[in-house]
Amino acid sequence: MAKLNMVQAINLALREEMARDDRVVVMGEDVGRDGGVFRVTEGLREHFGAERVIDTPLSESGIVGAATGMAAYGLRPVAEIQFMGFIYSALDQLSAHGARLRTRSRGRYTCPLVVRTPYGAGIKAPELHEESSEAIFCHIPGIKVVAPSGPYTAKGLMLAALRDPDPVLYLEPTRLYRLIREEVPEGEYLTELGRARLARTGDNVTVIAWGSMLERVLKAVEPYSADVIDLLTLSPFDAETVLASVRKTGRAVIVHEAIKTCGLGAEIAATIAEDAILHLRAPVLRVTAPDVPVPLGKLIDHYLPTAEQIRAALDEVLQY
Amino acid sequence: MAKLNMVQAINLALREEMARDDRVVVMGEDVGRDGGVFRVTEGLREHFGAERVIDTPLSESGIVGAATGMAAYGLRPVAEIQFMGFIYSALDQLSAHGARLRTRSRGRYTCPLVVRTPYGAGIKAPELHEESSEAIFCHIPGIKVVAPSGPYTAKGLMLAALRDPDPVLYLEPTRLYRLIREEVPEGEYLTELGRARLARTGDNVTVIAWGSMLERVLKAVEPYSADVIDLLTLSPFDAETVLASVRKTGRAVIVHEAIKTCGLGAEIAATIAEDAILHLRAPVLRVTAPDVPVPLGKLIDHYLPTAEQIRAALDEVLQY
Amino acid sequence: MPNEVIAEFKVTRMSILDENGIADVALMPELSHEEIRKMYELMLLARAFDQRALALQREGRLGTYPPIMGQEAAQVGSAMAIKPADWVFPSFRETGVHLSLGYPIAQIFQYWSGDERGQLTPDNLNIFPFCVSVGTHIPHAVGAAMAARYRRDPIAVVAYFGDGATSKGDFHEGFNMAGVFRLPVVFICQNNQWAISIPVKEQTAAASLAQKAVAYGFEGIQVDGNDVFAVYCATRNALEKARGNGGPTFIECLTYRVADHTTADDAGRYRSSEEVAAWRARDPILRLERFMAAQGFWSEDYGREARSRASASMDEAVHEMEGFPPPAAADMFEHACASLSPRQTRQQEGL
Amino acid sequence: MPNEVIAEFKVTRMSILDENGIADVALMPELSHEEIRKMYELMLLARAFDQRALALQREGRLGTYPPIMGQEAAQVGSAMAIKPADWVFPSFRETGVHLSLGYPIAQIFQYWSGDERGQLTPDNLNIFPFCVSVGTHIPHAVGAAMAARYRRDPIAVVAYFGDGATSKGDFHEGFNMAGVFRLPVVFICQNNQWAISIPVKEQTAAASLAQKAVAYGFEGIQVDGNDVFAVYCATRNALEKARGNGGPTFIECLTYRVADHTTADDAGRYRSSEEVAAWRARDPILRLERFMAAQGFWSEDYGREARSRASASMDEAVHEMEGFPPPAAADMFEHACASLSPRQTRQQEGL
Ligand SMILES: Cc1ncc(C[n+]2csc(CCOP(=O)(O)OP(=O)(O)O)c2C)c(N)n1
Ligand SMILES: Cc1ncc(C[n+]2csc(CCOP(=O)(O)OP(=O)(O)O)c2C)c(N)n1
Ligand SMILES: [Mg+2]
Ligand SMILES: [Mg+2]
Repeated sequence: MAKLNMVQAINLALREEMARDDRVVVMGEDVGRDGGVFRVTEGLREHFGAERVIDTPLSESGIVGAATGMAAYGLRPVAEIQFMGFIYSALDQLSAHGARLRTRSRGRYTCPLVVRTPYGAGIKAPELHEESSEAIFCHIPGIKVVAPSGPYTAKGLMLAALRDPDPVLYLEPTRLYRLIREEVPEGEYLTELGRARLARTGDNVTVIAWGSMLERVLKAVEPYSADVIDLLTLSPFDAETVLASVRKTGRAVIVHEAIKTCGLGAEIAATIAEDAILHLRAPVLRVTAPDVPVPLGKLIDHYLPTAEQIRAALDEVLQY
Repeated sequence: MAKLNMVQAINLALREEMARDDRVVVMGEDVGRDGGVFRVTEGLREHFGAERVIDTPLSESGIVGAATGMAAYGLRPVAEIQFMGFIYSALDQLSAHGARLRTRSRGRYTCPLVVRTPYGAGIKAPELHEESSEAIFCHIPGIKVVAPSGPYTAKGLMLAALRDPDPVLYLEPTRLYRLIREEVPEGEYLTELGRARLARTGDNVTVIAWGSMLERVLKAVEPYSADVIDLLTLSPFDAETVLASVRKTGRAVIVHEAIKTCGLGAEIAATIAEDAILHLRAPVLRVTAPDVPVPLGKLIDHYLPTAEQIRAALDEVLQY
Repeated sequence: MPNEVIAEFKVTRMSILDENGIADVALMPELSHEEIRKMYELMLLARAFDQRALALQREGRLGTYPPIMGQEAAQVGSAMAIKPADWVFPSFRETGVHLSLGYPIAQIFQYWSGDERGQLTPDNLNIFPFCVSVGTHIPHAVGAAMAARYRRDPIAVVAYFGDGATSKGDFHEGFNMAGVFRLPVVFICQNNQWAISIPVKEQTAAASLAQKAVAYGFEGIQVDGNDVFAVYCATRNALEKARGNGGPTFIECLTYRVADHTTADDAGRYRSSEEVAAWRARDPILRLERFMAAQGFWSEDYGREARSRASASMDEAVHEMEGFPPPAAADMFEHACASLSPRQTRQQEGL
Repeated sequence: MPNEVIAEFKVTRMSILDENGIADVALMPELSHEEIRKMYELMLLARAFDQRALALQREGRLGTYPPIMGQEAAQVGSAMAIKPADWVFPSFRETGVHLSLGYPIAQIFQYWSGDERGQLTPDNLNIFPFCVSVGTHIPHAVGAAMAARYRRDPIAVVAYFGDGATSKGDFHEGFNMAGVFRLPVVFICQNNQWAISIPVKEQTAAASLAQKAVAYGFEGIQVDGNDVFAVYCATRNALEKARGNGGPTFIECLTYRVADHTTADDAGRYRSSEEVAAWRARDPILRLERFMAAQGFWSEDYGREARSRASASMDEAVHEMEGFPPPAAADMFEHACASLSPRQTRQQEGL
């Protein structure tokens, strides 16, 4: 079994699924000849041809809109938005159309579409290249949102997303693209959508994270006895696993790299406050980016939650 | 002092401010000759001329983008998006530009822009005419979001929004447009942004609502001894007022007409779980729309939170 | 090296049937009397639907409705050229297209009564849901055309929209992709002169909408949209071109929205009654009647009969529509997604 | 009534200085030797910036940087026609424009080093922040032009962008509004043939980008973008027209991105070295040198001297840039909004 990084793992998932299912086509800016600016689609055009690996004009809304039409027609498009900071102009297509096509057509048309996009901070790239606005998409019924935390889950989630009958937003943490190598088996394995993963178990506190924050959390919590939940699917998120852990530990800390206000951490904390309050011994803390626009490279390390901030939150809840 | 409905109150605010400040211009689809599809801008074109009350092409992104340029140049544009369901294609302009212009230009350029949009359900209009996606905008640092709950606050909030140096999204609950009449004074009064209003006081439970839900909440809570908080500014929301009340009552119920997951209710509940947990005697409940796309007219009454659902939540938290 | 001309473009207008009902025989498409009668009767059916819908709305039996009056030729003429296997992406003002393609009348009423179930397109048709969000369905048509090409399906795709839609970013992004990939898609714009209160002159500075195709490297043509034959011809030609790998075409149908924008609108606020009257005189149905009468296959009797058949269809459809049981609350969840999350399941159970 | 031609359009290309440095005297703008020298030196300055930026990036002293090499004529030629009171909306690849307008060199380096403070435009200039999100600044330019018109300010607005930007919805919505309101705005597209790996032929099926203006009812013109005189003339004419209430103009500058898209790109993956070599031979600086030499006001010595002055400016600017103290963490909050919320204040204090 090969040790792959996340770029390779996603590439492998796409490659295998394209070989298996000729409905799968890849499209977006620079996904073809260039193999994607992060090389996630490298080699696919050579292998599957320009008809299945489609370089498109610079049109984020058009890409998602056309992919929606393709999906409705019966294909399974994988549309890339080059960076999450450019997805906002496609929000209308995702929210008013992709997410609702099944409802609006009473099930006659569906939208089995995967929208891939690199997201998150820490690569010191220009403005809008380090966004983490997953909460916006988690507020749209009809779309699933997933974020792998390593190569293994990246492949499994991609395969699951590609098989899902509804639109899935697949977020690729750029900071992890080449940071972690893991054993990634060839062939089919699906990381079930809607299920979180217990990345580490402990007794005193539950830490919930996803995407690139998981790696940071795992380092930060080493001296603690903590359940660490790797959310994997951000919407619909696995409330059951979160609640079971919190009922056990009595304490919860949520870590995300998005800004605090109305981030996904709010939903998780609110769910705990609604369904596990009697088990709580401490405030539910969120360790997040501050409520400011993502800064450029020189300040990005101050923006992202740090291991110290995570530990400070753990220490605080453990006081109770 | 005249009794006005909300349409008239907003119209009055615009009229007064346009007379006072020639930087204020109104723009959007059908805002001029037609006076807006809800007549909110009625008579303004006749009074202030076509140069200040600008009928635009059908271009939501272009409207907000152009308004951003106007604001940067020194005007104070009020841009209308005809219904909130059509604002998604302007999200990129709001989020990547309007909200960040101050940051990106290091304060050299600012964006004193008001984006008005009718929002919310209950008028049995076609698809996308009854959206309530305020949480998306509350997750964007650099934008303020407000929602009046009646004619009086509608005028005060509009004046405050028009004076604010940063972008403000001003949400107009369509269901209330002509439902409530209140005394609305002529002349200047500002409803301070960032401050909630105690619409009713009580001892046992805190109910938080805004926009069109406030009216419903006030009816529902009549038999209870409840603090009812009218949020007014949704972002940044008045956590201090919410927390003070919850510390007093020990119970909180949040009511909104948006879907539950990642709605603004989540942020409020999370804030309570973070900062007032030791005072809580009961789970923090949310009474919201279900996690499905807004249905058409025949089902809308089942979608919107009802007085019965609100009472059921109150009864539940009061058991503790 | 003075300024060198690197490209030249012409925009043309096609018309066949003039306002007096006289057709240019050289351009006249080969249509049997029966086919022309079918066009005529579909136009009457569309008009009857409109009238009935307005009446029902006034009585509170229907929600907001966008009438098509004046646009029957543009809708019926184009739809008659569409084959059953083709895919159609309508906006919200294409009742005439739906009726021509055989969409169940009762379901159209049902949709405008606020019941999503009206959107369930019968299996034998490939019509996308009504699209209220102006212009945003254009990329879907483009994507379907890409998929059809990929599948080697010998079909074409048609997208309908209004003059207002031409200002939307999605119009541009969709058109541009259609050009780049030379897709089998036909874009039909009903330029009915108004987007609610915005006249087309304030929608764009372009002298015609057809010329917008120049920007995308494919053909644009203007047709007299009240001339059912010209619309039919232009659409048929464009569809044949599309099926034959000739790429996209943009057809601008010059027509007029004779009624209010919707039942919630009052067009008197923004346009003159003279303008409306002038266009009423160019009524597409009247024009076709004159043609048929001159050709000897229209009579007062036939007209009356055809109208009353249309009206009877409406009686029947309204009856059917009003017999539909109201949707259950749980129906909101029915098609929200393929399988509900635990939270959604609880929400559905809690209704 | 055969198909009637309702409109005709021509797209022209302007060029003055050919590849051998020979100018068409009839078209040659009135420019003094001093002014031409200034153009030349600014082009050298831009090239020097590029080279320095690439070197710094390789050494890890600068972040991702988008070189402009090959586009100096398009940038300097157009910027020389801009007046200080005009407003300029750049994309991210207009170093030559910034330099020509007198933007502090150290700040441009600072910006690309990942320090937002590089964006603070000096008070005497009206340059909007670099816009990385392709094409989305076009509506801002349109809005500024609306505001300038409203204020009766006798200025014009210029927006710069690339060929890729022409596919964005915001390009369309902005252009259309500019046409409708006949605004004092000049749109300058540097068609450098590539949008990262997408060649312009795959960006649009239109034979020229200039013809896209037909869709908006205003003039579009193509110029040889490596011909500094043609670019200057076209821009000056368009700006004068704009200031004189003649409405918008779209200028397509045909040029080439000789280097990689950015320092993070490898253009060798998607284009041939022959293509690049052919365009290198059309170098805009070389062309101007030839002209100046033939006219007798360029010499090897002067060229060397000018280059070394440009290089010295870079030394100085880099030194200045590297002397800037790093931003403090709290700086993130500095311009987030006019006044911080209580939560933001706590967050800032907690840093
Ligand atoms: C994206 C969007 N913006 C605004 C609206 C509100 N609205 C509904 S129809 C309409 C005008 C549409 O004009 P046009 O495209 O010419 O179609 P017509 O109504 O004339 O058939 C507007 C502004 C909408 N439905 N969608
Ligand atoms: C809206 C948006 N989509 C995608 C990108 C990623 N991206 C950066 S530059 C670029 C190509 C731009 O091409 P062009 O407009 O021709 O400008 P050039 O780079 O050639 O100067 C792309 C796709 C972006 N910055 N913004
Ligand atoms: Mg119209
Ligand atoms: Mg380019």
